[in-house]
Amino acid sequence: MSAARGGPEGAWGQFSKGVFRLNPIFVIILGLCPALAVSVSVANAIGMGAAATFVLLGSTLVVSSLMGTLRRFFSPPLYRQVQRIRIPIYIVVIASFVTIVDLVMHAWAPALHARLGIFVPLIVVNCIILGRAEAFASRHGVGASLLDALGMGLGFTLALCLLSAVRELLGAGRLFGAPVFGPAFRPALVMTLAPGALITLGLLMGLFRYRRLRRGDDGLL
Amino acid sequence: MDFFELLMIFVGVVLVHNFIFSRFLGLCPYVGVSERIPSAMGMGMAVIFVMTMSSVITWAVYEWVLVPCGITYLYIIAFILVIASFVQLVEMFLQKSVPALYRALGIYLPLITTNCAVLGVATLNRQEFFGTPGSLLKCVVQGFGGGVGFMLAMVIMAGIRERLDLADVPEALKGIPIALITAGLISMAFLGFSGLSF
Amino acid sequence: MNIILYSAAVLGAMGLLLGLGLLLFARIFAVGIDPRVERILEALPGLNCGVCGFAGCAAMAEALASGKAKARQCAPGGPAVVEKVAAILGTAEAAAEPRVAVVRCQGGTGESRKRAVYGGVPDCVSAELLEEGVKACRYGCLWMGSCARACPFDAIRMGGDGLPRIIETRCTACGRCVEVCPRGIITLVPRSQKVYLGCMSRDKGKKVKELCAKGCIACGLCALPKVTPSRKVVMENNLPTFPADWEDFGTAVEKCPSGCFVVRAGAPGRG
Amino acid sequence: MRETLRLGALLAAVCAASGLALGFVQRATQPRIEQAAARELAESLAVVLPGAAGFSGARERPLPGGGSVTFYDGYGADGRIAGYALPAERQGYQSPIRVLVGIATDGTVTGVRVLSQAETPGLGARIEETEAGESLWARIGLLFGGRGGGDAPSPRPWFLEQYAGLRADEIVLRGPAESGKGIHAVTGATITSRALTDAVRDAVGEFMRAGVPEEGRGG
Repeated sequence: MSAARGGPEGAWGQFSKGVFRLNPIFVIILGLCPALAVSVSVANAIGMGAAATFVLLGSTLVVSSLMGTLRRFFSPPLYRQVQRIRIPIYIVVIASFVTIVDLVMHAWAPALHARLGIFVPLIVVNCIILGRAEAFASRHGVGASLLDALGMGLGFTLALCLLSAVRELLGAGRLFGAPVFGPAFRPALVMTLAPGALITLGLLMGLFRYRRLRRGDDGLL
Repeated sequence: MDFFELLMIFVGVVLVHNFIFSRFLGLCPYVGVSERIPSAMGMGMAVIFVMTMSSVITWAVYEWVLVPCGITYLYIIAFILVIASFVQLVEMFLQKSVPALYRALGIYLPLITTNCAVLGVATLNRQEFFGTPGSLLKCVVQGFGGGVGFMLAMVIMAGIRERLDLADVPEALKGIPIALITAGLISMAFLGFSGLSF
Repeated sequence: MNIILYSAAVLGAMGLLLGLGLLLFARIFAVGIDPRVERILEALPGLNCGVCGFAGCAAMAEALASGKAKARQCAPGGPAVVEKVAAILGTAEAAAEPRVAVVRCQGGTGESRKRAVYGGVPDCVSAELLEEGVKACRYGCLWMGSCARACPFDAIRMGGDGLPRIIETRCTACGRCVEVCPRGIITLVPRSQKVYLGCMSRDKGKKVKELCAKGCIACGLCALPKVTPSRKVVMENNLPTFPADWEDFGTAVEKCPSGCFVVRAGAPGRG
Repeated sequence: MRETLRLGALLAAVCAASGLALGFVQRATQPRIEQAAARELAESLAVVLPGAAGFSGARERPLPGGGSVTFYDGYGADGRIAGYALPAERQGYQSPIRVLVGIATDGTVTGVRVLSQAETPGLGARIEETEAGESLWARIGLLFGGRGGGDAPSPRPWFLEQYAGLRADEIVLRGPAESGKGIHAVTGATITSRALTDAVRDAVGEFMRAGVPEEGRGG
């Protein structure tokens, strides 16, 4: 990502950091639960990624504007008092957006809603969203927060797709539900089961860190 | 509500569908805190307590508040609000009145509010048990079993990870990646329980 | 229509009830915590995700304040948190006092009983993994010399009795030997520290007697005020612990039945 | 004390506002959810009772073994009863499997459709699997305007087809390779196959033991 266009703080930097430098799953290592559970097929992964991104965008919009207006209209000591209950407020806002996604998906995409099952409500406790709301949205303007949220959401979805592509190809010999290798291919069923998910994610994470270590950036964790 | 069915639920949730190894719930703290056995035990006990209690509370909120008012679609917000406040109240209470227990167990409580396992078990209870006869007892068993399964996974993992630091793991895989791969192998072993039915 | 009113009413009531409950509880059960920890806690993202290995942000804040953790372990916080925490703690990795490595075990091949004949890979880490190696004592040095091989400055030589010797003039306290030793026997102490304990065994006295002639039998004699008037020695799981600036160690060293205390030859101003 | 009240009020306000917003969202989506459910039901009824033209609303009926069952009447083109459809449910490997079973008046199964299941993809989920369907490359070919290669035969769920034409006592689970009459399990998913088979057999058996329900001329 060339830093020329606006540098890491510029618009492009804000957006692109979510995808590579600070990819939520491979680098910050948050939101593993849905990532492993849903990445059985690329279709599910895109569904979950879209849902999480929508919630991320919605909640960062509300959090950054709410905190922005509170900071402007409340006197500093009052604002510090509000800081004490900032986490419950974020939780309520995020939970509302998750309920909206739950209802909308239930109405317009019942098949996907049935397949994602309990992981739609679990977006609420997905640490990426609460993390970005707390670490970024509450401290920056609406514009920057939305870009950051979009970047993070896209990073999350891409990571999910990468993970689910590997698992669906090896585990069921299919991609988007359509067989790829023809009848002779014997799929490794373990990939669609739990162990496959954990091992694939571990290896992919190792790959990402190997790439970063070779580029001299010290592996964070 | 015969004992046999409860036992089936308990064994099912501890071994066959372990919350970590096959349902992928509660992985964030699992990856972080399972480095040493004492901290894994402490975390495990705290999770058992919170999951059992939150199964009861979420059942109560759902059946006594949401259903009569006909707004069961708000279950996500209601559950997370109730669980978060319950955990915070318990943490404050422990920190003040039972410091010894707080150091052993209480410090893990904040970790549990944002833990997928607790909200996960509440949502699973709602999906599978709410509305059926004797649902409260089933929810409690599922919550307790989930916690026991979580602790079992934590302690096994901590035992292995203590030895893992001594093994020479390739530089890129050190830390969390190797922990995930190890967890994958353990979960393969747990697959052995899937045929378990009596 | 009433679903909307009900939703707003029930959620509003829950918010009020739980909010007030929490805030009142916070007042009743207020527990004073060190202001520095509080400021660090505010700098951390407050996510309680546990990825740093600590049990939530409060535990991480305390660890940071007491220097047991590095800010970069907080992955979600990223560089922003690292700067803020460093600013609060004011530690830009302050140049610590020069240090040196010491071997906290005197159980050589002569003093310590063997438990098995070890024919495996001559390396401490492998020995440790293979049912804790050749030595009966589970805490003592395994004589395989991994530290000597790991030392980039050739400051460690394996002695005839199997124990590593630290050549203090060459030691730069890089910590390689500390990392490689599977039992953490080698540690870095400030060069001004005159004495250190040559034993790591947390076993009870009776068991240590059977295993090693030089082992600490946790008699607690060195901790007695009569022997150490400054009371700087405290017994903790069968081993004496003491700060680096312990001065009145003369009588303790003499009186110790197994002669566990080692007085460093190179320590300046030896008493 | 004032501060506590103020913060409590702020939290309550945020919660009430979100409750209000969600109420409106719920009112907007509720009809669509019911509509989708109704459409799903109608579709399932048509699949399990192919011969029937019209269906009655849900009807309730006590069972000899206790409890009751809701079921639907299926009417032929001539208005006479052509068969019944009844839901059945059984815990599968990792999720409850809900099915709809169509029965002719003489008790033979006319069709089975899975309403919902979340079994392991690639294993348990294959109870709903249709023939392979066209491969990815064929689909990409279609994408870029390739000839459609004739529309592939509408893919049929091979496992569920086995139930058609069997009476309750004939529904017995066989190994995937075993010969003879009965239901051949999906390889590697015996638990799911057995759950489904038991659910269908018990539902049909119990329903038929209660005799043919009296003629209830529904909608």
